[in-house]
Amino acid sequence: MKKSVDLSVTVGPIRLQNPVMVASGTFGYGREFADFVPLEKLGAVIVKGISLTPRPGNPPPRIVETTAGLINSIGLENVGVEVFLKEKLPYLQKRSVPVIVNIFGERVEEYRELAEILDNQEGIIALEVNISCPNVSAGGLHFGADPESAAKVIETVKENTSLPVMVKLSPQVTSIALIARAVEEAGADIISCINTIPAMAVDIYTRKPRLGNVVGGLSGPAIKPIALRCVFEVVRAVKIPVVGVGGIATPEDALEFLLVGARAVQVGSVNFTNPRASLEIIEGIARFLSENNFATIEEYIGTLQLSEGDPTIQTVR
Amino acid sequence: MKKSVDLSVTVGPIRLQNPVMVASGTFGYGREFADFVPLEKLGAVIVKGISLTPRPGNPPPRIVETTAGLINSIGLENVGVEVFLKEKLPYLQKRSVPVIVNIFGERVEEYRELAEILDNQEGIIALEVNISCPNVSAGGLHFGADPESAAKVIETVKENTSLPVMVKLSPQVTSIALIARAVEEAGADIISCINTIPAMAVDIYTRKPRLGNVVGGLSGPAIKPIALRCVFEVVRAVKIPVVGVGGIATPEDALEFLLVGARAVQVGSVNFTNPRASLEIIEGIARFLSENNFATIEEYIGTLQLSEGDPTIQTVR
Amino acid sequence: MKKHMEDAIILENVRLNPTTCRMILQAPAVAREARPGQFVMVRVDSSFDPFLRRPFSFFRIDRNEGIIELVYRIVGKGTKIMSTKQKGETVNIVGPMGNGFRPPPEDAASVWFVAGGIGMAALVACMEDIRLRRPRSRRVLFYGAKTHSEFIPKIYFSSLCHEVHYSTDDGSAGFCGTVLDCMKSVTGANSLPSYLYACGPPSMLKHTANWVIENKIPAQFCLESVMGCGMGACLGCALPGQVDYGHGKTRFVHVCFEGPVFYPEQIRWEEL
Amino acid sequence: MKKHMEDAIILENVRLNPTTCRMILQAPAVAREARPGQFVMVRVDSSFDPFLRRPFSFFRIDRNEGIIELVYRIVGKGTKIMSTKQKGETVNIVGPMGNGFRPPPEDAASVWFVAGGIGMAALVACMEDIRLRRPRSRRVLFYGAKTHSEFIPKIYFSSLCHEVHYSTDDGSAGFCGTVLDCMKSVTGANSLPSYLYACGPPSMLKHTANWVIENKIPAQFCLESVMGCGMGACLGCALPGQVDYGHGKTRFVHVCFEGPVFYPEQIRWEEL
Ligand SMILES: Cc1cc2nc3c(=O)[nH]c(=O)nc-3n(C[C@H](O)[C@H](O)[C@H](O)COP(=O)(O)OP(=O)(O)OC[C@H]3O[C@@H](n4cnc5c(N)ncnc54)[C@H](O)[C@@H]3O)c2cc1C
Ligand SMILES: Cc1cc2nc3c(=O)[nH]c(=O)nc-3n(C[C@H](O)[C@H](O)[C@H](O)COP(=O)(O)OP(=O)(O)OC[C@H]3O[C@@H](n4cnc5c(N)ncnc54)[C@H](O)[C@@H]3O)c2cc1C
Ligand SMILES: Cc1cc2nc3c(=O)[nH]c(=O)nc-3n(C[C@H](O)[C@H](O)[C@H](O)COP(=O)(O)O)c2cc1C
Ligand SMILES: Cc1cc2nc3c(=O)[nH]c(=O)nc-3n(C[C@H](O)[C@H](O)[C@H](O)COP(=O)(O)O)c2cc1C
Ligand code: FES
Ligand code: FES
Repeated sequence: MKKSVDLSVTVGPIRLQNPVMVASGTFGYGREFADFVPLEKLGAVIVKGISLTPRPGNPPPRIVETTAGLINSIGLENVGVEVFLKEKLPYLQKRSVPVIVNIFGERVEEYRELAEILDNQEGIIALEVNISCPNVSAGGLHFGADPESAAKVIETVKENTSLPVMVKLSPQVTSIALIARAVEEAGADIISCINTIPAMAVDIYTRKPRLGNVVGGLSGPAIKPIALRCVFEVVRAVKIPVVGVGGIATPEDALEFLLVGARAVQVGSVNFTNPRASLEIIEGIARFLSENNFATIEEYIGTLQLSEGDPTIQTVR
Repeated sequence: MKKSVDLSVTVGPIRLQNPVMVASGTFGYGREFADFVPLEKLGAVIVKGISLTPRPGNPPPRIVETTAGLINSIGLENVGVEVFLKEKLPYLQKRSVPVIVNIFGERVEEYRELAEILDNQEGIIALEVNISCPNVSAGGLHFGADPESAAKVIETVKENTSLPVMVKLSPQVTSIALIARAVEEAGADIISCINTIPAMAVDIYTRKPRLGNVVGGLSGPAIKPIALRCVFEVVRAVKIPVVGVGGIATPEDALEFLLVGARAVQVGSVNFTNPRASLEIIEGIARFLSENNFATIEEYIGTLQLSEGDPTIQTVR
Repeated sequence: MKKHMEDAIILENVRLNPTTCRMILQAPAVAREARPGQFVMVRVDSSFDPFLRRPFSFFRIDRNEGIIELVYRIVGKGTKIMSTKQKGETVNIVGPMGNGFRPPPEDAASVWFVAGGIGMAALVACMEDIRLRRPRSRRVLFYGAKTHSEFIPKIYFSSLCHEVHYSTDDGSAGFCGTVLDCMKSVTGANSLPSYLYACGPPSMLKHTANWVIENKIPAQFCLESVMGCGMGACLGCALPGQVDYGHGKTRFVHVCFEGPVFYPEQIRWEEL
Repeated sequence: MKKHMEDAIILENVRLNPTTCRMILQAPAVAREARPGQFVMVRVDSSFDPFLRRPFSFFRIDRNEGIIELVYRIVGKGTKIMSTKQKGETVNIVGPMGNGFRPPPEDAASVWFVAGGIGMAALVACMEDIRLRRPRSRRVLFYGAKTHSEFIPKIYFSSLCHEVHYSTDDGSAGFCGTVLDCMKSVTGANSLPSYLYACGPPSMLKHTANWVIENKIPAQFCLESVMGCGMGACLGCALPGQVDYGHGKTRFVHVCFEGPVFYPEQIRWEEL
């Protein structure tokens, strides 16, 4: 291996030692992976989505494997923000791991309270706002499906925290660029995409859905090409930095997202398949850049070459 | 094997000897597969998308493999309707294969002309209207992304043909149910879904897109869980019959779509992996139904059991 | 107890019956920490189809030799691939996961083991452990299966217990009926065990649980559920649990980190 | 010419050099119809990762014995899996696909074969065919590679041609430089061939095409492109072609059913 590469990146207002985070809901509260990954080596740990009060989650089965992926309908089970601060955060603080807290609510009000409570907590470097969960007041659509609702949530969160705000977008919209612009205008500091894609599985023998909740979210290598296209579209639609997530399983995958312009990535479902994946991805990125004579990762990010005649983003076939 | 099962289905105004069609663009004009599949055994052959005038298609590379799938950006290369009628259709007519012609245009006017020209041609049992291709006049969005444009196309086609009209929907919309209802109201006889999902792949070494057109459409087993969810949503949103397509590779996959309520299925990309797949799926469905004591396929279609408390379609994380 | 990921070398991978295999693995790191009732997550292949690891209980553990054994039934894609692996190849495993069986009280005179089908895999390790820890206990095995060909050979467990009662649903061997019916039939109400361990399919566990609760027999049950991570990160392995959740709501238990061994009172069996 | 799908039995699968393997297949249905220059689509595995078949040229065809041979370089996921297959296993193949090499005119006195790297696989079959059909032709092989270790052993082709000229980019064997430079260097302008066959990487073919067009040497080129179906159904294998398309537009040629063997005039080389 040639000389070492500077992997540090700035992602809007935050600075990371490397661009590899672990995705919300796939890495627990960090501690679960401590036997496999020296947590302090990660760019950041994004913890399981936190709500104002504890949530029991959806009825089982909650997971079903699909070809090169899985569908989950955990239903955002979590300990609630209080227990999180008391029982989960201290461990990460002690290990000096940069923490990003993934938050969600069913009403705008809940996002406001969460933002307030999480402000000024040691070790938390940003909030990731999940706007892809059911919004009861808007009739079953999520905040993330509608530019105005999305903007409303982000404005509220921004007004109530001094932390950088990263907004996590759903791919299940007609134009992700539109939503991205809306949350940018509402004050988002960073955009992360994508969340899981609504999906379903059924059992032809029992003739029942394979998930207690019927519908769940698809993740894993199967969705990578969709995630990459979303990131490409969002990068070109907004000025704020974008964090890529969806199906990243290898260093090469991560590099693809960086190439199209993501300033960092999140490693999700593959943590289940290979609990050391996040670490291997960091090492693999460094090796690739070194072997290809890049001194810093910045030299690589966003350098995708589009030729003269290349169409701008258009949906074909 | 027990006694034989009646596989015939009615799909709105058309009647098929079995519910297995082959998907547009994955089976050429039928003849290409004649060495592998006795064409007359298929429910129907849907031919490659036809436009008013020949189209050269997109620059290569046009295909890139992804985990459990592929992205294509063929760019709707086709011989044009005139050559189709003169050189391609006669073979299928001679073989007595029920033909469904997939049509698309860049302007509503083109759909109108195509509908007129294809009316009253022997052997054609329906038109499949692809509304997921770029619509130049609406600024890069497709007809399929907007309920009003979609309805406009369908109304026009309906006014100009006596053939049953099947409309093929794109999954890349905020609510596929909404579009489905719009085309139903516009007079569509059948809905087929899904078309490919916009996706992308890049080469981290050359730092270029892996498709000449940059963006393409994802298909194959990877997308099956998304397609199944779309079909489930559309079945519950409309009264006209739905044809399921997306990632079907085995008899079990096809049965899943039938179970959630699709009245027929289309076998697509797997034709490349296994040119006999469509035939094996027909045989496998018959075997499954026979072994599980169904006398007709009608007894199986749409019998998914949702329990009391099951949520209606909601998008969960 | 630290978890490890290691490329385990396959020392043997053979059929025990038409649908069941036994895999012997050189896996020193995992073996060192393993306890009966715990399990490993096996990556059956380096491809992403299948994508998730598969959980398997320890069938035998040899700490000194650094060897673990799995006994698995071929039921789908993953186990089919596992069954084609050859001696000398490696499989990547993560473990040990979950919590093992706890030993019965010192004075437990009679301990019953109730195995349904492939549930036997976890119980063999349990029996072996209790033979060592409670050598004076009288160990009785009830071993049920759909049909006789599903049983694993006697040699793997006959030395671990004093008595074996077979049962099959189709009557092809032993008692004809469920393992619970078998238990009820061979014993009067006055000879109930002092402790009971059970592992098997959900419906069998459910009926057995109702029976032990009714008869106030202390017991431990080894449960299964679909697993994402196997290590407490995904919350995918939830089952309906009796534990109180805030405002009087019952909540879910998580098989991988709160189980897979549970006391019967922890589970809402009626919802399983 | 009918296409067949068959489970071909692997009779041998061995390394020819560190990155190249030779696979001998019992495939009677395909062998019966196969012609040099055509190819088969190989399903490397029954899983859906990888999803698509991989195209490989016929390296040798034995119609009588029902045997075909492939020579393939390990470059990625699919070929890696192929290289691990054992004698006795089967691989599912579809073929023959595409159009083979056409023989040169009866009076072709000297025929040149220009192989770049693994492009040699298709040319060996071509040379063998032309030795039979045009026994009086003088056959000269130009065989270029990046480095000497990429060459397949001489035994596979030395009897098929009268002369072999090696070249390597790094000068580790034969002429130091491209195969085209090698051709130019060993021959004066007055000893141009009567016919030329070429197969290799795009840049090599491009330069060779320009040279043969310039020198008016009749030739055939075997091209590659990414393939979806290999049988004319997906239109995925397009390359820029010279054929007129309606209103004066050039269009695309399709490697799988219009090729893979093309005359150099059919391709828009500058856009390749
Ligand atoms: C803690 C634990 C310990 C286990 N120990 C053993 C053991 O020692 N020996 C053994 O043979 N099996 C054991 N199992 C079950 C084993 O994990 C599954 O049989 C295996 O994962 C199936 O993989 P597959 O790819 O072959 O089947 P798939 O193709 O994934 O599925 C085939 C069928 O099995 C069902 N299935 C899949 N995964 C599970 C699961 N995790 N639990 C229950 N059903 C499932 C599916 O619903 C489907 O009907 C254990 C499970 C758990 C949770
Ligand atoms: C008509 C035809 C005949 C061929 N004959 C032979 C042969 O006889 N021997 C041989 O070794 N190879 C041959 N090839 C090339 C061979 O098909 C590819 O090397 C193989 O598909 C790579 O598969 P993989 O999964 O190992 O690589 P992948 O993991 O799919 O890709 C690895 C690298 O190879 C490139 N690649 C993948 N597929 C192709 C392709 N179809 N054409 C060109 N580059 C590709 C990718 O872009 C990537 O850079 C032929 C190709 C064609 C089109
Ligand atoms: C089991 C599971 C739980 C998840 N929980 C959350 C969550 O709580 N909040 C959130 O924003 N995303 C959640 N996600 C989505 C992931 O963070 C990620 O966006 C998605 O899985 C796509 O990435 P991947 O393909 O790498 O997994 C979850 C995903 C999985 C698989
Ligand atoms: C190479 C290719 C070409 C296609 N061409 C068309 C087309 O011309 N018209 C159309 O409506 N759909 C087209 N499709 C989409 C398929 O008909 C189908 O909707 C999609 O591939 C999903 O199904 P699958 O996953 O089974 O392939 C094409 C798909 C592929 C892979
Ligand atoms: S399997 Fe992931 S938490 Fe139990
Ligand atoms: S590879 Fe499908 S048409 Fe050529």
